Amino acid sequence: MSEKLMVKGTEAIGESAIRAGCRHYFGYPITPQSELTEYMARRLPKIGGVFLQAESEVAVVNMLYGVSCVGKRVMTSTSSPGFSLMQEGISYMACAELPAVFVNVMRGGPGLGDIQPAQGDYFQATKGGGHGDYRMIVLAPSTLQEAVDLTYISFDIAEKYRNPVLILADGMIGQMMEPVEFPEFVDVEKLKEPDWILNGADGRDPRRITSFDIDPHNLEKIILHLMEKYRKAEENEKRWEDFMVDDAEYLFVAYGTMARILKTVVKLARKEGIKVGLIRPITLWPFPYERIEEMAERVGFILAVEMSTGQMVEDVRLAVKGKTEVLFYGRPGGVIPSPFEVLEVLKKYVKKVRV
Amino acid sequence: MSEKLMVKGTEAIGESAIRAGCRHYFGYPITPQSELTEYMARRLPKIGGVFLQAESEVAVVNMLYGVSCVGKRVMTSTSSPGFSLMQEGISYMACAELPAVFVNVMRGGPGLGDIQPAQGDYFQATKGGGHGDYRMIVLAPSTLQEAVDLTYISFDIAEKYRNPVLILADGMIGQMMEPVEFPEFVDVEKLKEPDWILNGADGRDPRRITSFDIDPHNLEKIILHLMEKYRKAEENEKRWEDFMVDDAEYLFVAYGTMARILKTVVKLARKEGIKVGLIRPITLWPFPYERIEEMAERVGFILAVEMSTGQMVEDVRLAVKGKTEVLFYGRPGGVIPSPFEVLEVLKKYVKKVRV
Amino acid sequence: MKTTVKGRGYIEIDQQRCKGCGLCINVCPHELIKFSTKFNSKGYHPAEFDDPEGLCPPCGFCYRVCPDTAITVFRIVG
Amino acid sequence: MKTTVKGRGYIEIDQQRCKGCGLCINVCPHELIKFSTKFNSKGYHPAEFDDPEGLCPPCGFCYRVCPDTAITVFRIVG
Amino acid sequence: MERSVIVAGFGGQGVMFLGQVLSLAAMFEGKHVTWLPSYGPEMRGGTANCTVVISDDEVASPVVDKPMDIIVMNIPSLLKFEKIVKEGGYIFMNTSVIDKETQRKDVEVVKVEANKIAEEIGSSKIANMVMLGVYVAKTKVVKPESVFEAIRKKSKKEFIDMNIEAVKKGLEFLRS
Amino acid sequence: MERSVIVAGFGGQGVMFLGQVLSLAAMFEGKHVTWLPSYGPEMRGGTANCTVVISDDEVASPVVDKPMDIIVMNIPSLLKFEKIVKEGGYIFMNTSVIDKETQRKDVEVVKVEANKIAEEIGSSKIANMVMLGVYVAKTKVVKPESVFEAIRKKSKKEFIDMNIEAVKKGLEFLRS
Amino acid sequence: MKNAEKLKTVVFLKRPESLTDKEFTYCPGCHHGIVHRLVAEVIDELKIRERTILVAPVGCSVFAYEFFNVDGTVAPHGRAPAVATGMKRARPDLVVFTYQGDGDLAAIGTSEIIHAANRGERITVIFINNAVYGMTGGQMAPTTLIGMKTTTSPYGRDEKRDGYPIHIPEMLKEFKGVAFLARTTVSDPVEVIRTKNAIKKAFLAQINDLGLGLVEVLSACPTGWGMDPVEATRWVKEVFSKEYKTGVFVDKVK
Amino acid sequence: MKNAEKLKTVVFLKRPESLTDKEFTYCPGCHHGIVHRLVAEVIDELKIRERTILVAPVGCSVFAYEFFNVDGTVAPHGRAPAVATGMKRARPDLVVFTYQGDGDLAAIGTSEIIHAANRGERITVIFINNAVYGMTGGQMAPTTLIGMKTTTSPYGRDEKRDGYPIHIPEMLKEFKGVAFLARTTVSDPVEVIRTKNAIKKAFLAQINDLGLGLVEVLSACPTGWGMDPVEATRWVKEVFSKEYKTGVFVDKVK
Ligand SMILES: Cc1ncc(C[n+]2csc(CCOP(=O)(O)OP(=O)(O)O)c2C)c(N)n1
Ligand SMILES: Cc1ncc(C[n+]2csc(CCOP(=O)(O)OP(=O)(O)O)c2C)c(N)n1
Ligand code: SF4
Ligand code: SF4
Ligand code: SF4
Ligand code: SF4
Ligand code: SF4
Ligand code: SF4
Ligand SMILES: [Mg+2]
Ligand SMILES: [Mg+2]
Repeated sequence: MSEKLMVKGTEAIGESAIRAGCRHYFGYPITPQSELTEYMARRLPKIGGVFLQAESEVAVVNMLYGVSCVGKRVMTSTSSPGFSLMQEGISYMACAELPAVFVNVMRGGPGLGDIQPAQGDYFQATKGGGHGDYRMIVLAPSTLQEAVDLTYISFDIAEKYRNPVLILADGMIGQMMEPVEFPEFVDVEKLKEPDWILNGADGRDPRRITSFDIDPHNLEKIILHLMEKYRKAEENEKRWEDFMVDDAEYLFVAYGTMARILKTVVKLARKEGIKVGLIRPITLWPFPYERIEEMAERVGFILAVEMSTGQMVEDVRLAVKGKTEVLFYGRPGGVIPSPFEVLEVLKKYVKKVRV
Repeated sequence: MSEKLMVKGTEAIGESAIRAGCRHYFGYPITPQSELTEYMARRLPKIGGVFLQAESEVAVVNMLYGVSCVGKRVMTSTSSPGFSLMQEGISYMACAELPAVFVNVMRGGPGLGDIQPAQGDYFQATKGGGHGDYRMIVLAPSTLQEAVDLTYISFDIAEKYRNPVLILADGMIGQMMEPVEFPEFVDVEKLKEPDWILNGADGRDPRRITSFDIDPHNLEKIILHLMEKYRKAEENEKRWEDFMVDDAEYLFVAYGTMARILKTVVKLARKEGIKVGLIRPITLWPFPYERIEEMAERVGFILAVEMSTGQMVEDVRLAVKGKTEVLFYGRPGGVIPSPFEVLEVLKKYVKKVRV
Repeated sequence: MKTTVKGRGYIEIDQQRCKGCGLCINVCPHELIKFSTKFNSKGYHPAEFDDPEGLCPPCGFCYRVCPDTAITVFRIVG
Repeated sequence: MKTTVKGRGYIEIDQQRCKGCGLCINVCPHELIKFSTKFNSKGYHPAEFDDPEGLCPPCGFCYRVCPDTAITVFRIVG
Repeated sequence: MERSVIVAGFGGQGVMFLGQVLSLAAMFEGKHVTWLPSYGPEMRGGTANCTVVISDDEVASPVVDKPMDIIVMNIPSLLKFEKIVKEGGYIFMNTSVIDKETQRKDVEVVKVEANKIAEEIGSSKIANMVMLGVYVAKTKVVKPESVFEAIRKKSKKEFIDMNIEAVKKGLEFLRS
Repeated sequence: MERSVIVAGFGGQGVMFLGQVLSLAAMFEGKHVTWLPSYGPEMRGGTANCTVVISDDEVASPVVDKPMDIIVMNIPSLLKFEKIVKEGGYIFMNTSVIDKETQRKDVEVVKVEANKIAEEIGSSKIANMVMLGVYVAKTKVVKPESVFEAIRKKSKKEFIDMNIEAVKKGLEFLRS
Repeated sequence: MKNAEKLKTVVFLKRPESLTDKEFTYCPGCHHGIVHRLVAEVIDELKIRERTILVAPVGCSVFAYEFFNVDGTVAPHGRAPAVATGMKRARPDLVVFTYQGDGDLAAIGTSEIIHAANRGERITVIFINNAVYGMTGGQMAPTTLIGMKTTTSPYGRDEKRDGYPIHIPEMLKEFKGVAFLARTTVSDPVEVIRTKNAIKKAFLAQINDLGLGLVEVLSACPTGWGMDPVEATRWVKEVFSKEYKTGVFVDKVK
Repeated sequence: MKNAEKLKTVVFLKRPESLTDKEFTYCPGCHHGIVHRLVAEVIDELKIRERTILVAPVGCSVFAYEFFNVDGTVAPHGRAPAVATGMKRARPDLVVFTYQGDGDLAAIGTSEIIHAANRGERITVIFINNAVYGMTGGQMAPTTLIGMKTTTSPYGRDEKRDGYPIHIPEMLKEFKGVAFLARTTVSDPVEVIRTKNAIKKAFLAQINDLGLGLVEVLSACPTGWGMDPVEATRWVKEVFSKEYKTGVFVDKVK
């Protein structure tokens, strides 16, 4: 770890990727992530990396496919509508087992929506916006330091599981500045080349990377192999943060920017004598079902709060299995709930329960 | 209703759409739905309709956007990878409140996958493959007669909610022939033009159809309006079939082709003394949660069966809320489980429970 | 300001619409437009018509290049 | 079939690879290829080389147009 | 009662048509029936096939792992499908094209020189209808009249008579 | 302790830079701090603004509905943000550009002829640093030394001295 | 002109009817505004306002449908020609035009404009080439000049890495479906009038059922270029239009 | 030639090394097979097999990577040039080629090929124009001739509805990033050799770091056209190549 720097979220992610050994970035401008693309445009040529602005997001995802085939660390970032255009390609990459890191800096949607921070792409990220049986591993930072840290490990995770990884941020994380410390530079020369890449059939049989098998029984095997990997990811990769949950009588569940705001609410509420805690999923897929289920057995209710009309709350319900009441509060379209607003909601529900 | 005809699934859907007053079809070939595109290419020019093969699925969805703006009934069909490419456009249409009918004849995936019947696009269809807070209304036929009937009403539903509707079929429904009866022709001349369409600001203020509002508070209003519509759809549009559930001690849940196969399993099982029933969701969104919850209180377990690695089963779990055990059996990648295979699985679980 | 109207034309500049881009100033062949010293509500120094000698023909150049349709051109017919 | 090899060449046709498309037959300037009456395992009537007079130069035309790389062309050097 | 058959052969041999006529005949008799083709690039230069399931009850699965019968019109089809016929099932094979024997001992084999018979009527193109006649005669899944009606419905006018003629030859075949 | 300020003005007035220097100063003092800009097309020909939150504790929300302070550099910014300042908060306004009064009676208004002061040092471009000096002197959210250090870090070399000079003028402003 | 008011006057040139009252949200000196006005003038003159539909793009002109006094929508980025195709096929009696930037039309929407042109869709396309992505903050566009610095080509556009400035009319001119095709500027009053004439013909190509009409307007983006408006306008004339030659490429209208 | 076996013989022409043993899955008489062989011969002759990567498309040649004895992948429909771009940018030492049909390249993949060409990607593109979508059952392609009947133009392609046959090399020939560009056929042995030479140059364009190389091969699809192979091959010569003129459009290789 080095000195603290005050940087923008998009740039924090970019610099962290570079330190993780990513030397290939393909992008297309879209607010509120364009600064990440711009950062890479400035930085990569200086360090012998490859930066290319593609003609579209559809081209971008396929360029990532190409780079990943030849075994290099590669990344892109985009925002909601652009991410929708990448879904076909992501489905292909997942099936072909190609690692890569995607960043979706979510904005208000659906449609062209607006450009303010939102969390309406949770379903798309976690349930598969593309076709077929696959998953992305989804990491959701709530501070810039965490954005740095998660970006740094995202490449390892992608390679470990040979699967696309998504950093799911929002316009707030993307645009704000905050002090961060960056990790050390990975020595790119020392990164091991995987043994499955396409680098020329020299002294070995040709290799084929594909997402295709005309025989359904073979395709089924491929998919079951993916599922086996996903099962392992579920075992090993679940991450979350507990915040003041030990004595909690009520529980918030929220991620990213929303969770950050809820920490204030937790403190405010406790000042008013309401013992509320927060579980903040850091991996949205795999989702920390078990931890939430444990908590469900001990709290009066769970209040999921999202900057959307309610998507993660379904995973909370799946976790809870009816063991406690699951409530929801959300503001879609780029409106950011204020701490006081959420506090009022909490108090209203607490009152109901206490009655 | 007219005489029975033996027709292919793709053509059954096409003819039914025409009878429902659809005179605009835009498509792009992809197995196993190309015959629907071909059917429309033959039929529409003969009846003064518009058929156009677009340059891509991305173009297709935007052509639908255009037709819908000017207030005409319009349809397309595609299969899994093609549907992924339409996600951005669908998100735009949902936000701009543009009705249209989409058909996804699912094949094995992810990626290029194969072309055999599968059900791996459930999440994409029901949770929103595109970005932001929106839904499609999703209808899943399990026989050709039902494909005809659901297609016929899908245009009304789309217009009633001003929202895209999806007919979610699979390669089997698309490719097979079966006897069907077609409904009467709607008189296209008599279809009422909606009052929100773009047809020239003649003697009135200009109209704007948009999915965009730079002010998040306005965008939030738009989204809350969508949610209000979705709430109404949840109230009014839930459809499902009960099959031998009255005395059921165990319950299957399955849709489409899979449900069709399970009917045989139900009969086979009952011959062996296992009282099992089937609930077949016909609308996948809105999903008949309440009906399944009711049943959950009365059965030993629920076995969800899908031609995927398990997607609808999450909705079943959400419905059940821990009230009974939810089990899953599935074959992904285009493999179609046989009745005997599923019967064995059922028997295995029944044995466990009875022990 | 005089009443001579040799050019037989004049223009009006909508001070609120104008964004002070200066394109009209740059293009006026008779140099009859200049920036105002005042700010408008958007915070710009809008363009002002200043034709004390009534030279404006009116050629309409300013209108044609104005990106904000802030200019209306009049012909004097009386 | 004779041993004269005026043309100083001959070809071999892989009967299993051949799909009986007839392109080689159509293109052979000496008409030395014809369809077999037999089916191969794919169910096609494959092409057969039939050069009783040893006319094949070999020009290689058949090889060049064969879409299934079923043809190998030999030169007689002995 | 539910009976399933896979009809397979080259693209040009009319196996899809055979299956469709059979299905239509069943429909006319008020039976439940499904017809399912093979599709996609496997057809490229290869064999085509379809599966017909006829039942008194709703047909659960148009896909059949183990058909009761197969009608095979060429060697690749025989090789592909002989393995999956149900024990005690039937293999109808067109011996005008197939000069091989099946490996299966536990099924009944019905050999028909269909092309030859068809040519006698006028064209080897209606070998498929000859096979259909034989099939119907042997299995009795549908009545001959229903088949004729189906042909009248599905055939181009100029071929109706010839097709019916071919089916009739097939119907008689077993008796001869 | 948590204090929030919105800095707003035209694109060219250096409001983003002001906010960043302030944030950096806070970081040097070991405080938690966030800086959040307005972004997107609203900037087209309009105003730019940023929000800085400085806190002893982790900053929950970089978005602030009701800031304690606003620093406004032009009329549109005053009109837009005067409505949301907290009761008892502060409005710092650059009266070189703003010839209007605020409607708010429940806040303290600090008027600075920042352009004029800046021009005295050399350029109206550093009016932003004058405002920063005034702001720091008034609120004491950070120490002047930290601001100087931040300027040394963020400025182009040739501007460091001038910027520090401007802040100093601002710091002195209230005393005069 | 205080005293002039006493004289009898007629309005010679004024804001066209086909614009709403709303003020443009463009930066000072942005040529989008000039082209908006020209399009509106043409619509006025052709008397088609009541049956014209605008398909706005994603780009700085995303708000265009608030400025034109006609029915309108916003297409997804790059897809306006597909949206317009749908509209026109379903309602051939309407006049449909798209208004697109160079990122929109020449990058993400390449396929849509090419195939609309190839099909000869009866639509009119106003194509604003300002060499950058204005809306998103001045990134490189496919039309950016070699060596030009943008936020994503901070060391100048490098032809080997980023390719060459793309010439849309030159690419489309052989397409039989195209009925009018021109490149113009609005960098001085004469060019403004030429542009207006071109736009008129691009509408007539549609109205007379001849095929697709497209006008590329080389436009200043002072903000994206980091120039003041006058400088930017001059740059269009002196530099920009050297790479992109103005002229009429196809004219089947008359 | 039984007795010939006693004579001393040498192999004159045989299956190239750069093909695997796997039999092609194409229909009888499909020209895909001929072009496969030519590409393999070129790879053999240039001795680049060990560093060549194939990007196969979605189309009948989706299986191509099983036939070539080189590393390979299948790109999403139309996106092969983008996939190849990624590969080549990351590993400029590899030789990357795409093999694409006309549906793939000239319809859904229009944008990707145009921008790869415009950037002058150092990749080689083999473009099989067979006037239809072979794989999906003979639908109309952007290259289908006017009047030609396909499953989606059952009454013949109508230029007003469906547009005109699209000419890719004519469209790309002005692009500075393109280093070799030709259209050929394989409808007779001489044309086959021409095609091979063109393919070789298209690879050399890449190997010599000159830019993108593309060869469009007018190919027979007997199945899609409903013709027998000999008839289809003749049709290429007599009809198809009248609309699409063969020739070399750009040659910077020598
Ligand atoms: C799918 C998608 N990708 C990216 C964007 C972000 N975006 C908005 S406008 C724009 C570019 C606009 O540039 P241009 O078309 O040249 O128009 P200008 O602003 O220059 O007039 C981009 C990339 C988007 N809205 N949607
Ligand atoms: C996104 C997407 N759309 C459609 C398809 C279906 N598809 C497969 S191949 C093909 C067209 C192939 O035609 P062409 O590229 O001309 O190749 P050919 O088969 O003629 O060689 C299509 C549309 C697909 N796989 N993916
Ligand atoms: S009309 Fe001509 S002369 Fe008059 S002010 Fe405008 S530009 Fe100047
Ligand atoms: S051209 Fe228009 S906006 Fe620009 S200064 Fe002149 S009047 Fe104002
Ligand atoms: S080599 Fe030439 S002459 Fe010999 S068989 Fe082939 S085509 Fe005929
Ligand atoms: S060209 Fe090849 S495949 Fe065709 S008939 Fe001749 S040998 Fe057989
Ligand atoms: S950024 Fe450029 S194109 Fe956009 S409004 Fe400003 S000047 Fe015009
Ligand atoms: S369908 Fe056409 S392109 Fe495809 S393999 Fe058959 S002949 Fe070749
Ligand atoms: Mg632009
Ligand atoms: Mg093709």
